[in-house]
Amino acid sequence: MAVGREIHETQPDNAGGSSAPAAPGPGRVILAMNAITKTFPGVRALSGVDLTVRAGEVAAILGENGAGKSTLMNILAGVFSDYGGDIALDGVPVAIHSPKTAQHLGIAMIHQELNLVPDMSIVDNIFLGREPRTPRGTIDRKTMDEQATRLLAEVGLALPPRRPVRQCRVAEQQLIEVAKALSASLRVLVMDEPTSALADAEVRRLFTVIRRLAGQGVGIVYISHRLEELDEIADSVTVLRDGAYIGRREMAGTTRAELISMMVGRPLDELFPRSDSPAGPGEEVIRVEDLDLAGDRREGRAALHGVRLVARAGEIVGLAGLMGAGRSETLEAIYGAFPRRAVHGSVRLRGRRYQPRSPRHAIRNGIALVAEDRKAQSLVLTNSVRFNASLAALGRFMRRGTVSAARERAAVSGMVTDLRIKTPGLNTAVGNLSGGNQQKVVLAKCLLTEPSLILMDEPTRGIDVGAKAEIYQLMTELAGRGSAIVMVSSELPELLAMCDRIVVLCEGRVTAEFRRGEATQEAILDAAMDRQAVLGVDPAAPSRAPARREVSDE
Amino acid sequence: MSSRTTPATRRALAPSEPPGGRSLRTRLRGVLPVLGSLQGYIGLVLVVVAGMLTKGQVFWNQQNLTNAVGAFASRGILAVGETLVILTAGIDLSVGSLLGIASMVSALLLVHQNLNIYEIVPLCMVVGALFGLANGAATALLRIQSFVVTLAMLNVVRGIDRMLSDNVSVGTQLINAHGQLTPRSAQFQVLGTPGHNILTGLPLPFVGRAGIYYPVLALVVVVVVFQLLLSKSKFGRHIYAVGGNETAARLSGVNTTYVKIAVFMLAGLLAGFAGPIDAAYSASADPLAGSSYELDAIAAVVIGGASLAGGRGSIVGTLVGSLILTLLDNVLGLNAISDNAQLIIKGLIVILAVVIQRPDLFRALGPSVRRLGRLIRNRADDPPGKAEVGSPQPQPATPPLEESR
Amino acid sequence: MSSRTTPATRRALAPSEPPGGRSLRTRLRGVLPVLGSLQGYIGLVLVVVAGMLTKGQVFWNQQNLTNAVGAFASRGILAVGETLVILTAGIDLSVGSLLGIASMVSALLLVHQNLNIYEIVPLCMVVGALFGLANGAATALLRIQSFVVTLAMLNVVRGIDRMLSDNVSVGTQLINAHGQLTPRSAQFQVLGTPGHNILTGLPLPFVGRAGIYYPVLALVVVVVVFQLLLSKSKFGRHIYAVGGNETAARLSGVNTTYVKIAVFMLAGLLAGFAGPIDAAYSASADPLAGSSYELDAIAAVVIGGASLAGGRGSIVGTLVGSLILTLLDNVLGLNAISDNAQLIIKGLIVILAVVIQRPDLFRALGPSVRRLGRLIRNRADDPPGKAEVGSPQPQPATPPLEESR
Amino acid sequence: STAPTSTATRSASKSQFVIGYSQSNNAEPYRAQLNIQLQYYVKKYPNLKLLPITDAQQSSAKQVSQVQNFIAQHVDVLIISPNEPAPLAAAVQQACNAKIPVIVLDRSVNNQCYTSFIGGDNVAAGKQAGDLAVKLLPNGGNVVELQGILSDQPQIDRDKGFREGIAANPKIHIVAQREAKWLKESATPIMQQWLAQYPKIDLVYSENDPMALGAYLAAAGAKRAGQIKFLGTDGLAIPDGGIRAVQQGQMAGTFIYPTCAEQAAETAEAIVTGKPVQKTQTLQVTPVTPDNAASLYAQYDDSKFQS
Ligand SMILES: Nc1ncnc2c1ncn2[C@@H]1O[C@H](COP(=O)(O)OP(=O)(O)OP(=O)(O)O)[C@@H](O)[C@H]1O
Ligand SMILES: Nc1ncnc2c1ncn2[C@@H]1O[C@H](COP(=O)(O)OP(=O)(O)OP(=O)(O)O)[C@@H](O)[C@H]1O
Ligand SMILES: [Mg+2]
Ligand SMILES: [Mg+2]
Repeated sequence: MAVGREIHETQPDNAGGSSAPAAPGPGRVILAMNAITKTFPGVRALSGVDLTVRAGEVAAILGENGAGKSTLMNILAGVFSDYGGDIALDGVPVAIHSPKTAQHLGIAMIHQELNLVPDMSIVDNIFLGREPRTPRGTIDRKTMDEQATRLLAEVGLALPPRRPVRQCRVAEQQLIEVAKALSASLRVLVMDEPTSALADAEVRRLFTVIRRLAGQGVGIVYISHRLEELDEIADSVTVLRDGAYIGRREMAGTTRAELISMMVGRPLDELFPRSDSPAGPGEEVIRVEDLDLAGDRREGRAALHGVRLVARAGEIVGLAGLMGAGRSETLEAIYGAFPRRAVHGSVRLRGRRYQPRSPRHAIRNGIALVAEDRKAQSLVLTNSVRFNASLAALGRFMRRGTVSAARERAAVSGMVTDLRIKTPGLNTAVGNLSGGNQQKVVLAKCLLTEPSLILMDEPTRGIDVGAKAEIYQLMTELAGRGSAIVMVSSELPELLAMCDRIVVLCEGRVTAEFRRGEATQEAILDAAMDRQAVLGVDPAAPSRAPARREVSDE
Repeated sequence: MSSRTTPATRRALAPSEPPGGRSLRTRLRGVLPVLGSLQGYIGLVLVVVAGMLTKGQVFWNQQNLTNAVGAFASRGILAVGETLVILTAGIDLSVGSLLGIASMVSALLLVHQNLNIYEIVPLCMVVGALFGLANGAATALLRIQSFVVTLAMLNVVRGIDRMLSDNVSVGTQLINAHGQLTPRSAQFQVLGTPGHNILTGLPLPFVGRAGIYYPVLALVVVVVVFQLLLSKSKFGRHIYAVGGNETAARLSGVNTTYVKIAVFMLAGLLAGFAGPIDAAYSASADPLAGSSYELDAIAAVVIGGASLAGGRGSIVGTLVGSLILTLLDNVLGLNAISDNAQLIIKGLIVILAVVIQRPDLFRALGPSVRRLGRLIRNRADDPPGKAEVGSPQPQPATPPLEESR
Repeated sequence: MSSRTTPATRRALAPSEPPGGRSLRTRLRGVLPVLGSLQGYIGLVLVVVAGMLTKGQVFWNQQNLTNAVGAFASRGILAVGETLVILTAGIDLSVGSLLGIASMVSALLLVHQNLNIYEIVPLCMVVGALFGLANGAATALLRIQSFVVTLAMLNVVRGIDRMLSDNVSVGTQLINAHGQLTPRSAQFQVLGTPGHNILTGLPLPFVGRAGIYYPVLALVVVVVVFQLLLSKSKFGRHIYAVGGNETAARLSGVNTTYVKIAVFMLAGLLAGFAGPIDAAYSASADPLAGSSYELDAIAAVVIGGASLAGGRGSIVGTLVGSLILTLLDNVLGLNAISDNAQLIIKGLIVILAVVIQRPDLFRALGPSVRRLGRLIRNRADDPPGKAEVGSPQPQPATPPLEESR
Repeated sequence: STAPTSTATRSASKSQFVIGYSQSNNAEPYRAQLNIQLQYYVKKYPNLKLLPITDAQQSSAKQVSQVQNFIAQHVDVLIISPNEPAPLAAAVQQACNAKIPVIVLDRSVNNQCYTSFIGGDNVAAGKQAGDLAVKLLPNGGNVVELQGILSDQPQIDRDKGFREGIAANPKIHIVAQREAKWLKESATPIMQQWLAQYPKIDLVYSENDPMALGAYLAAAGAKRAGQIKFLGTDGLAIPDGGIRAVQQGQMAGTFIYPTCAEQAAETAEAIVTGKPVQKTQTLQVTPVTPDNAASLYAQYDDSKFQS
């Protein structure tokens, strides 16, 4: 790889003349963005933001949802061509009109939302837009395959390069995006929440990649809402709030509290409000036993083998595991998202036998799901906030056979206020909201169905600390009122702080269950990686285990 | 289950609802911009202005407009059904054939069974709906692309139609022994034979004692009913959701299979409803009636602002699209433009009408035009740059993310 | 897409790969499943078998097959261009009209300018490409839905065509003073007049000394060239990317505007190429030539397995779709089925052909059929119940998440 | 040429002869009736068998391959109503090459190898309409003309003939003409526009009956049918056809354009039995007026052919 090839032939330190507070950093200034402004119709997304990145530095950007982080980086990557302000690369002013220009300048960006072509293979996606060619002018498949295999190995994936992306899991896709960024001759790499879909092991792997790139002199811009990650990987932090530049700090010697107060504008003390539930768990809301799910590679669906899970009223149960462990599948199977014939086992809902039939049936029975992939599974992006938020609960707003706009508006605007969804109005298209605010719309949609059992798959994915605190608060409240919550999260601290019990999955099997207080990060990780226990036997054998029972009420 | 209100919702439900209902102005704002914005009507307005300028009196009189709209009414009704299908990201190429078979069935029922129109019209609707059901089932259950399903259905239905009629058109003006129209046949005429109006006795607003031309009324009623269905009912929401993101719709509890089957059934039902109108209009059912009407219907839908990718569009938009097409025809015809020139002009004007409707017109045409646009807007509006803030309808997201097909 | 190989296949392929290049068998494996799987060919095989069973000798002889394919060749060529457009999630309704105007231009150039075919064909391709450019520009730059753009273009071009020809068809068989065809006119015949073959002297494999019918050859060459373009070139990858996920393509540095304009230009170019073939086939250019060919072309594309939502399909698939359509016509015609019955049968068989190609056919038809399927498979395969594990071809994901339109 | 001899030799060994008929377009009522009549008349000859009639649906390309199918099946006689003259020339040539005698019905082909051509004369049909118009409008007047698809040969010929006919009275003016594509439902709105624009229209000439009836509906709707005379063409004896319309006073006249079915069957029989046939048979166009409408309807009544 030609990564960082040219670094040592360019100008000395500070040639960029950045207006940001000059601070000791690892190298010369490689990227300087000055007084960047950007307005969308009706929204001022950025007003005079500065950003400086040095060679070999990991510069984090921090800000609440909708602060303008992605917009700033999209400008750098050429997504938006009409903006105000200057950008200099290695001290040379550049005008970036298109993703192509950005690519030529050695800027690569991993976008907040996955941007792969599902029907194309991994290798085709990695080289999309820069396919190597043979002297005859045809694309050079051999070179592509070789390089792709290497790039995938670099990010820790052992996938065959010719597999269609559609068949890859979300986390794998995220890492493919990273591999794709690596294939350019890099000067600046922007990562917009690359870890939001990754579990701990993959995050480690990503950090290794980041450190190696930084070592080669690449400037890295890192956006994340997981503050603990910043401690570990970032050299400096630039904070934005409401599209304005708030300040820049070196990571060393800056406290988390300080960053949070810069970001939110006020100190924020209690991130995890939940202590032991005072009343103790109530009656059983759901009991899942021997849940089997036939895997389906074509749909990127993992198999489940005899999963058992119990959640009581007032309880928050966590599901932990590595990517592909089957956490999402467990939730979706209970929710009835899979064809009935793929699911076997016994489910009891509030003591009664329950056959997961369809999402519609689930909603009617007071079950709600916050799905993992908001763009693909939860939102109609071109439609409005109001439309999306009320979609699952329209029945509640009926009056004389029609949907009462007034009731609907009142309910949704209540949600917008409560969840602090930052939107210009109820009729704004959801696609125009920032990622975190989109996630909040998904939450609003679920809550409006008034569920008694809430299945949450990475509910705080892409959500800022302030909003996270609000969501934790909300979950606590919901549990306090007698809802049962089953939550999947790849952030162990979140699970440890929020859950009464944590069930650990590995390869579609439950490998451990911890009560609150018993669980530690290490114990959970151990159980999550307990592949030996699962794979000690022939991996194919259990899938044909005769213990399968058909749930039938037909 | 109703006891499970979250704290958040309960806090919200009560306060912001206005006490006495909304004002007329608010209501108007709610109705007019169904197309996304008033811009959607520009194309129509331009056509009307062109008609008034070139043929003033001849164009802008009730008779001419009735004739023009009446000629298109059956296709306009098809377009309403087509809108539903297109909103779910499907397409129905069979509506023209369905209209054809319904028109044939209506004529045969009149001629051979001597039924009255209150029997004929519902029966035709049932016929249309049954074929629509077959379309929907093949699309939603067998999961074949609707283009293929309905293209096949187009041929199948046309074949049946031609077999039924033995390739000969069936006249609906039946003469009895005294050389006069039979009563049932005379009754059938009010379904659309030019000059036969309904409610002729009453002093009606706008149309006076001349009465109302049934095809126009039928179109208006269908438009109103289905616009309300789309905007007010749960089912309407579900249609938009299925077209916008089927997975999300399913996970939100929408029965996507049902919705998809239902839209095809409704499209068939409406084609069945339009069939007798077409038969009455021509005073006969031709075995080829309705051929290529589907293209007119689809054109009306997309000119009306709907996206073939699903999830975006409205019935009022389709009405506007229909009116643009039919009035354009009328204006060009009244101006005695030659047939070949008409083809060319019509094509160009349709493009123009669609371009004009684009909300980001100025942006799309590049910076130079944008600068011009800014100049104009600065003069017209007070505060520049807040164009969309107050607009009551969601402006569909466009430039970077949207795909135009 | 030959690139869609699952790990399973590759594992199977890799070790057996001989050092000095791939064996014929491997190569064949690489070529045949372009449709996603061999299943894609079932429909075609069934039609051929039906032809052989009912009309053995009459059906399966070179002359009949040449006639059948030759009659469809110009539409097949249109379908290739249409495939490119559909792969980018667009649609081109104007190809029929473009073929029409190209056929008219070719006849006029022959009659009035007395050009030879080496001048006529390229000129027609330029004409087609220019109109295609206009389609592409309006779609990609003005961002109007391609359905609207090309529907308008359909009319505009037809109008120009009819004006050019003054509504009279132009014959291409010009007689000189001695009552014989002019040399240029005789030369023009080889472009497609039935019975006029090229390379007639040579002892060719399969066809013998009878020579090759140019339309068939042209179709084959176009298919090969464009299949290679799609699978081997950078541009081909970009076409799939634009259709599969336009945003992703753009963010990866693909010039999506260029790709979209280019596919429309190529579709126009191919229509221009097909025009003279049509004119020669008919020995005249009709001002209405090519009307509704676009529907046949689109049908061939979708029957060939492409998705109108873009990103999925192949030229070989389109060829298979074309062959299904034309041979079906041929078989029904040879069996002297009445027309109306043909319409019905054809519609049903097209549905059947598409259903058969569905990889998850057994799943879609419900458990009962599935049980039957399992029974059959259990007899055929060795280990029961592991149907999917070893299946060599990736079955495109379908049921719950995918949207069929 | 060679055709009669070759079939004559065949006739010795055969008791039944197969006829293939390639129709350009079943959908037009005129052609639908032609099909019915041909089936009727062929049945009268026990030694003839008619294969199912093929419908080219107005596509020359389709018709070429249908003709090729008949050739592949070695029919004994090929009857063809070509969609267009030029395109079918090569197909007819292929039939000739295969020694199949060809009868061309109604429209000509650009090829002389056929055995017999049977057809009406469209110019004559137009001319007779023009003559009738002159008779109906002795003081001259305003005429509007509804045309079929502009590039169709019958359209071109009927238009030509009509203009020749009305040239006899220079006070007759064609004030407007439009393409209504042979379709009833297209004619109605065009006529409505003309009624709005021209306060005085004396006669509508329509190149087929459905368009004339569509125009009549428009005029009747505007209560002006009484002031306008309608002339059509085709004169089909079906309940929905032109003769009935004349009988009922809706139209002032139409012209029976002969279907040629009877002659075609006769000629086919002659060919297979080796009798001599005329190379060209042009049939007369019969004017229909209120006086003779009833009797003509009885004579041509479509229902008698259905059995
Ligand atoms: N295409 C767009 N059209 C209109 N407004 C937009 C668009 N993209 C972003 N915005 C607005 O710009 C603002 C900044 O959004 P941005 O996506 O940059 O936030 P962010 O800091 O990345 O937030 P998050 O942490 O939630 O990802 C938000 O108010 C958002 O609504
Ligand atoms: N392209 C996609 N579109 C929609 N859903 C997808 C897509 N890819 C994967 N999924 C869904 O995401 C889920 C798998 O998620 P992923 O691969 O991220 O695993 P994970 O969430 O990390 O692990 P776990 O299965 O333990 O939750 C499956 O339910 C699958 O159906
Ligand atoms: Mg963001
Ligand atoms: Mg998951």
